[in-house]
Amino acid sequence: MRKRTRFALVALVGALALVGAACAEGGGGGQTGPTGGTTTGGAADCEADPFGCVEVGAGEPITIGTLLAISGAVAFLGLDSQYGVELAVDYLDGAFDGNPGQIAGHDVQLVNEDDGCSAEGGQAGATKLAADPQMLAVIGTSCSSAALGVADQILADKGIMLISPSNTNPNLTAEGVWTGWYARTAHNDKIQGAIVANFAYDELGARTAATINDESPYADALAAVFRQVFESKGGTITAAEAIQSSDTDFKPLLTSIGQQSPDVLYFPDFNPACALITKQAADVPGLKDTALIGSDGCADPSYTDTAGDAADGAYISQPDTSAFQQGDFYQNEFLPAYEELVGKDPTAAFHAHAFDAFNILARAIEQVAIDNGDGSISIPRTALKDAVLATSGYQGIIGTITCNATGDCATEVTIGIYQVPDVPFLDPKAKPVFSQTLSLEEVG
Amino acid sequence: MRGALRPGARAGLVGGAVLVYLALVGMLVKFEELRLVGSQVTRGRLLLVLPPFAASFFAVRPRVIGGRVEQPGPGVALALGAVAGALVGAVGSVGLALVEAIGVERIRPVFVAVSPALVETLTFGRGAAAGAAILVVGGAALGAAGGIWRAIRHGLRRPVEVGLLTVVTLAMLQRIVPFMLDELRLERDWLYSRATRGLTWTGAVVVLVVATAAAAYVLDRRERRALAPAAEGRPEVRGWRRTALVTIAVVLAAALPQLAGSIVSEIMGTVGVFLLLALGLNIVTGYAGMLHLGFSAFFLIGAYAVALLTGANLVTAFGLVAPRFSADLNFYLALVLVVAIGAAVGALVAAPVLRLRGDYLAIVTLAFAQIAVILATSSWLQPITGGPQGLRDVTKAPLLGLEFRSAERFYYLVLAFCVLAVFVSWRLAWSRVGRAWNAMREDEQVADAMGVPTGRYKMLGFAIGGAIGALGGALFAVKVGTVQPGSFEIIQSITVLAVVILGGLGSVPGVVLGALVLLALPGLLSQLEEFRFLIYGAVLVAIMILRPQGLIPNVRRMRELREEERTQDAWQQIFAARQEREAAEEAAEAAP
Amino acid sequence: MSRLLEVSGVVKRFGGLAALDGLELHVEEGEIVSVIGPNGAGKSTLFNVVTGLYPPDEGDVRFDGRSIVGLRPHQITKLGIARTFQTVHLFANMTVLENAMVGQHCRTRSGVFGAIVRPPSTRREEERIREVARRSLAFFGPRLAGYRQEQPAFVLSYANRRRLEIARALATEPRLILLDEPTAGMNPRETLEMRDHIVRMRDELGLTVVVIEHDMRVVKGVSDRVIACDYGRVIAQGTYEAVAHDPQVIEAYLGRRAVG
Amino acid sequence: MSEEATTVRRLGRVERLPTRRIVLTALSLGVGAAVAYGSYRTLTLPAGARYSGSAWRDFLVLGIAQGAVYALIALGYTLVYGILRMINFAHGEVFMAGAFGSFFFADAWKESGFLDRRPLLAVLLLVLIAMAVSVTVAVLLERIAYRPLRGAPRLVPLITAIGASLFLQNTFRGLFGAQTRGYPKPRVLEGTWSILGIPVQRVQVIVLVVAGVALIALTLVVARTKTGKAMRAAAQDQEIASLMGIDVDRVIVTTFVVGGMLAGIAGVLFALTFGNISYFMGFAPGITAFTAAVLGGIGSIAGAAVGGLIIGVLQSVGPALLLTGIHVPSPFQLKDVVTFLILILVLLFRPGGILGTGEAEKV
Repeated sequence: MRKRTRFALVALVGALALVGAACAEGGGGGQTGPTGGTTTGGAADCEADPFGCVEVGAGEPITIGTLLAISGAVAFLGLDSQYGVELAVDYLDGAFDGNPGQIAGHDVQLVNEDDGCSAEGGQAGATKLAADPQMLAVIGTSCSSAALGVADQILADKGIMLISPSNTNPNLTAEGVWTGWYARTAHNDKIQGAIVANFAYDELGARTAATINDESPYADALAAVFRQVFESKGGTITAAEAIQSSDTDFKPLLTSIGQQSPDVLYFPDFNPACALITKQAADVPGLKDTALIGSDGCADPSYTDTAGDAADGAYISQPDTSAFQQGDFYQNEFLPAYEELVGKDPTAAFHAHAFDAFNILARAIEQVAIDNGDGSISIPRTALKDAVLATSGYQGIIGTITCNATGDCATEVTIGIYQVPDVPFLDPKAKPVFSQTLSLEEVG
Repeated sequence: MRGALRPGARAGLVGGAVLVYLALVGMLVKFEELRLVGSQVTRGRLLLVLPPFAASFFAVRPRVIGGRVEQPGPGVALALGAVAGALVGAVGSVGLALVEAIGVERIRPVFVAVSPALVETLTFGRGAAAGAAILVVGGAALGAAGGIWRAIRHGLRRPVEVGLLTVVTLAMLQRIVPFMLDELRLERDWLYSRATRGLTWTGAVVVLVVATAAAAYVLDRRERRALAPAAEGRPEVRGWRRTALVTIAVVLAAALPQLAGSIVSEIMGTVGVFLLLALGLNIVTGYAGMLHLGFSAFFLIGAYAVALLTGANLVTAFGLVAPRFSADLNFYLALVLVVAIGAAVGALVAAPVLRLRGDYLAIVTLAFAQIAVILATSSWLQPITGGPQGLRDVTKAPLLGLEFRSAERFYYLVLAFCVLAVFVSWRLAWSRVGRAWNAMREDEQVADAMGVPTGRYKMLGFAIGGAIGALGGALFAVKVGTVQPGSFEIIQSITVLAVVILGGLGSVPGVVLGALVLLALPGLLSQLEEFRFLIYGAVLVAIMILRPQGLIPNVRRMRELREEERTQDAWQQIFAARQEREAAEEAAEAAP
Repeated sequence: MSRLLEVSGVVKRFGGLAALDGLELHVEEGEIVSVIGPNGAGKSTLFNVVTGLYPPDEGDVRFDGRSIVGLRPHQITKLGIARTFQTVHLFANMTVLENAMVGQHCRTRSGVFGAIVRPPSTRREEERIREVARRSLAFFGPRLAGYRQEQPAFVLSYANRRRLEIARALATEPRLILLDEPTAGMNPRETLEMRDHIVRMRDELGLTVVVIEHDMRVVKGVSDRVIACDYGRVIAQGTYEAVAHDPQVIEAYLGRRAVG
Repeated sequence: MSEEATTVRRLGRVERLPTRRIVLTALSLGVGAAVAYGSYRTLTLPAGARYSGSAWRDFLVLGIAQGAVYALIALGYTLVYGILRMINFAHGEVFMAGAFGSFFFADAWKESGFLDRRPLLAVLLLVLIAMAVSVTVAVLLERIAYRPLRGAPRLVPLITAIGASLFLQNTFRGLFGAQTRGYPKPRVLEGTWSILGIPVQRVQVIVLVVAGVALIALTLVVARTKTGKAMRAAAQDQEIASLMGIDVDRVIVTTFVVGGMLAGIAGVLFALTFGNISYFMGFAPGITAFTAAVLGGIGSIAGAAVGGLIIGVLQSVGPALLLTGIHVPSPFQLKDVVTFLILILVLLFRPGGILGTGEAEKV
């Protein structure tokens, strides 16, 4: 009884606050709202922009959202990207010193939402972010399923740019599906799938291959692309298996795949499944001579921790960032800062993509922000979107970033195939055994 | 004196443990950033202040000593509180000392949250020794405050508590309320600062004063009414008031999207979908008494059925394609089919397992849900279900040229069906069918012997529950526009069950409230970010312990409860009488 | 008079133990029959077999000339056999009136559609259910009348629970009612009252009554015929006097001589 | 005969035929045929596509080892259920806690070389540590989340269990981070031993031995000791047990302690077998183990063991045997479907589980 009353009271007070607010408006209030703020330089731009401008008053922060998978089974993926964004904010002033920098003379306020790694999570989170009139852009989502047809559409309807560090599903930037307000620094699965198939067929000389994907849309799509390219090159797929990512016991499955002794086994999954497949495959006689290839989802230290010696000689496909790692920024500055912030090595491979995504966004804001002269700025939404999509030749951690017409910013992707133990997550100076650069046009 | 301070010591140690927990789990640092009032009051600081204050508050709680309730006096309260608070600080300091001694970099590989930032937070940037001193002294001060606070007369304390709670709540809702005000075209800069996004000091003070005053008024009135003899003619007044309340509720529900904007509409859309599910489950578990752990299966069936019947596309790595089997029906026509499918599947699943006792039925239903999800994901059915990537482009339920695309519009669609489902549930409850279910829940064998065909009624329960659940699934598909197996994991079944039990098994208003609490609250409090589920879990435990019968128990159980109270009263009377007698005897003995 | 209930050669075993071992008995229409016997004689098992809770292993049970073996309990109730239980089994959280209303379930038919739409026919039927339930409760005079009807069953006194159980059975509008120790746990006054009620069931309601009873005053007072059982068989039947003086019955009650 | 006919007519919709029996018979025949057909097709696949005998043997050994771990977890469910009639949904987290607790020691000892130098002692210590952590969590769980609800409606503790499960998962995520971690293994345990001429993974041997010892110890404790008697008494009827002078609260705590110990052992064994841990690891095995407990007959210790083994074997042998031959793509993805279908079938014919008592309710 007591509690119910308290709830009722809270509601009542809320209502009173509304009334109070209404009175304040009637009385003029005496404070200036930014919506009525004067714009000098940017008036024309803002009026021309169908979605108008975001007005950031003097001393107010720029609001940028994140929509990443920060809870549940995939928290390792989303939190990793979120740390990338936080580090980018920190680095705006040119140093990882724990003091956040500024964009166009304003602080950055991050608003973090959870995409739940699901369509409904993406919808709920995007709706919340989109309701904020100050929301300029969103870094997200972690999972393609949260963006596709859900978050991308909701944010596009409000003229809010969505830039994903880790969506790799081809559909997001496909003709007719792309919303126009979506960009990503993650590589399209089409490229990774194709390069792995090239490596397997041309480099290893494999003619038969099997795939194992888990129930994530990411794995499903990547495995499908691999199979298609491999078959189109003349190879044979001996098995296209699927697993649940929560499974731990893959022996029977591997034994059944081993019946055909394929030349290559490709498993674009996440850990621990990747590691367990690798480890258990070592005990399957039929897979003795089979080359094991994991994808970037596997590329974190727990892969080798779990798989142990069995991982030796296994291949991992992931973005080839060696060229930039030699520039030492990633090794000497970024990673130490990451460990300082998180207390751990990166848990996934997309923190760098998130860092770059934030930076191309920050650059675009700097470009289009209109200084009103009184410390306030106006940021036209459409112009911001166009500026992001016009990014060209930006040197990020992940490579040169040039966005194409449908929002794929990792257009020329260099995927490296690394061989354990010579992998970036163990040895930052690791060199790939095979590296290929493909553009989206080339893979069709 | 040592004995007297014992509750303080105990509460202090528990409070200290809580403080250490909050630090280790990472909340203290993570929550630092969000500013609640001005730039001084942050979520993290509030969290830091809370343990000593709460510890002493509990340490000073009234105790039953020798059958009498004893409230410590102000002096004792102060001492007890200070001890408790200082202990909380001391435990924190010990932790801090340990961290200093071992070194952050050596602890961090184990406890990831022990970071320089945490040390910085706990030492207030002033070094370990000063930090420890601040923790202990500050803790003692806060504890003393907490103790005194508890000693203040209830009538004064309560309203202020309500006021403070209101301020914190409004501050936590900083990403919702300001936008609501914006959408209502109300001035909000006096209340919420644009720079910090939290409440302004002016706003906080105004809210505190207004809320406190309002609470004082309401509490006072209620107390007075409770003391006054029941006035005549009140039943009519009640009836009138009830009508008014219902009218207000209806108007509010109808105007909600206009008043509260898209976030609240979105959340209410989710609440609505889950409410449908919960109402379906309520029939199976609440009315008919069969524990169902896999209700999300109906959710899945409804969603996939509507997607396939209304021409959704499969998502593949190479673009969108049509599923192997699909139809392109009108949504409302499809809905009839979906409901029929839900009912049929419900009955079919029930048929073979009718003889199973409660917990076995539970595991079978759980298995049923697992099977449904795995099949939807499987490569085997991928040509139909789309496998992991699912289906998209689900219909937006066009009705007379109107599409339910936006959160605000969808709210009305789901509201309509919820009202329908509530009506159906309510009608069923007070009918011959509902009576039969009830009898079955009470005692299955006796119900059978009294002429209730229990097998048929079990199937009927499953069928109707399944139909309503599938309806929920269909609306979910419309809402999200995409159907993926990941949306129908076991956790959804558990959430729905939690809604029903939390609200009160078998009670329709309870289920509605349960859905609001369990689904709207986490949505509203997205400030909790990655700690959402941690706090959600804790709240779930707390609510069930405090109100095991559910938020609004159903009428029948309410009776049971009153009875308990009556027996308790009786016990108290007996107890009091015995005490009196004993006291008299003692007095008699003492007399020469 | 015709034979309303006929139990022939019924065997019911639990594990190796035969609770009913070729039991033969019959009940005439309009009769009040008492079944007596020591504990474990198979009396309650007989009721459970007749009402379909246990299927018999052998033998036949005929009601009104038809075999009812294999029917579910609710089907048997619908045919016109109602019962009470040895230990009271009420729907504790339902009101007294609702308990009785459940008894009418088998005589009514409105379903889900009726419940939701509530057409006039359903409303009439609901009215009738209520009416019959009230009438059944009224059988016990003021005991279960008035405000009590809105109380949940679990607040009732023990004797009233017994009465309510009988009222619930009466509400099924049976032809044959099986009462399993209706006076167990009642005080002498209540017991006498119950004795009168049993007689009234036949005289006023025209029911056939089979009653399991230990209280010999009741047995003597109500029975047209007494059947004594032991070890799952009938050991004696006839008038009270005859059965009460049957040596086998006396032995069954007073204990058997230990072997040797 | 004519009388029969009139009865049927008068009963109207009422069925006289034992529908249930017919349905069950039809169902069992259908399933039996499907199983036979699927197995037949699998076993007669062309030579290239067929599984070799050693493959089947491996499936079986693996299934048994996996099943032993399930059995240990299932015992925790069964014990608590036996006494409190409550599904302890948070038991999977108790298991996870044990694995996590021992991880840091295992990791440090791997670094220091202790794990490889004295593998037996190290594993023993790890098991003890895991047991300690799991027991602590289990006892706290009982004290905070369940005890206040003694006597509440039966479903209420189920919800607190779910809440506690979420809380524990996220606590561990907050404390130790979100990522999966590799659990080190003593070098001695790499590779296989030959047992009766069958090569068996060394870890699996350890798992079987430890699980067997734990099961026997538990059985002895429950059967022979005073505590065990008190537990059995409380499982029969708490009220009567307390009238007989048994401190039911203490018995319940003991139950949680025992369940926690078994979960701790299972945690280490699981981590050693699969070499990794994460805060999410308790959920899936928890559900499977619960299924195993029900399959075996919940409340029965031997039932949990049997159920665990059956589920383990079903999961590893079932899909290959039943589905490969009929060309269902990705049969192993459907292993839970196979498992659960078999569970449902078993319950249809033995509603109390394989070793469960029928527990006929008396009127």
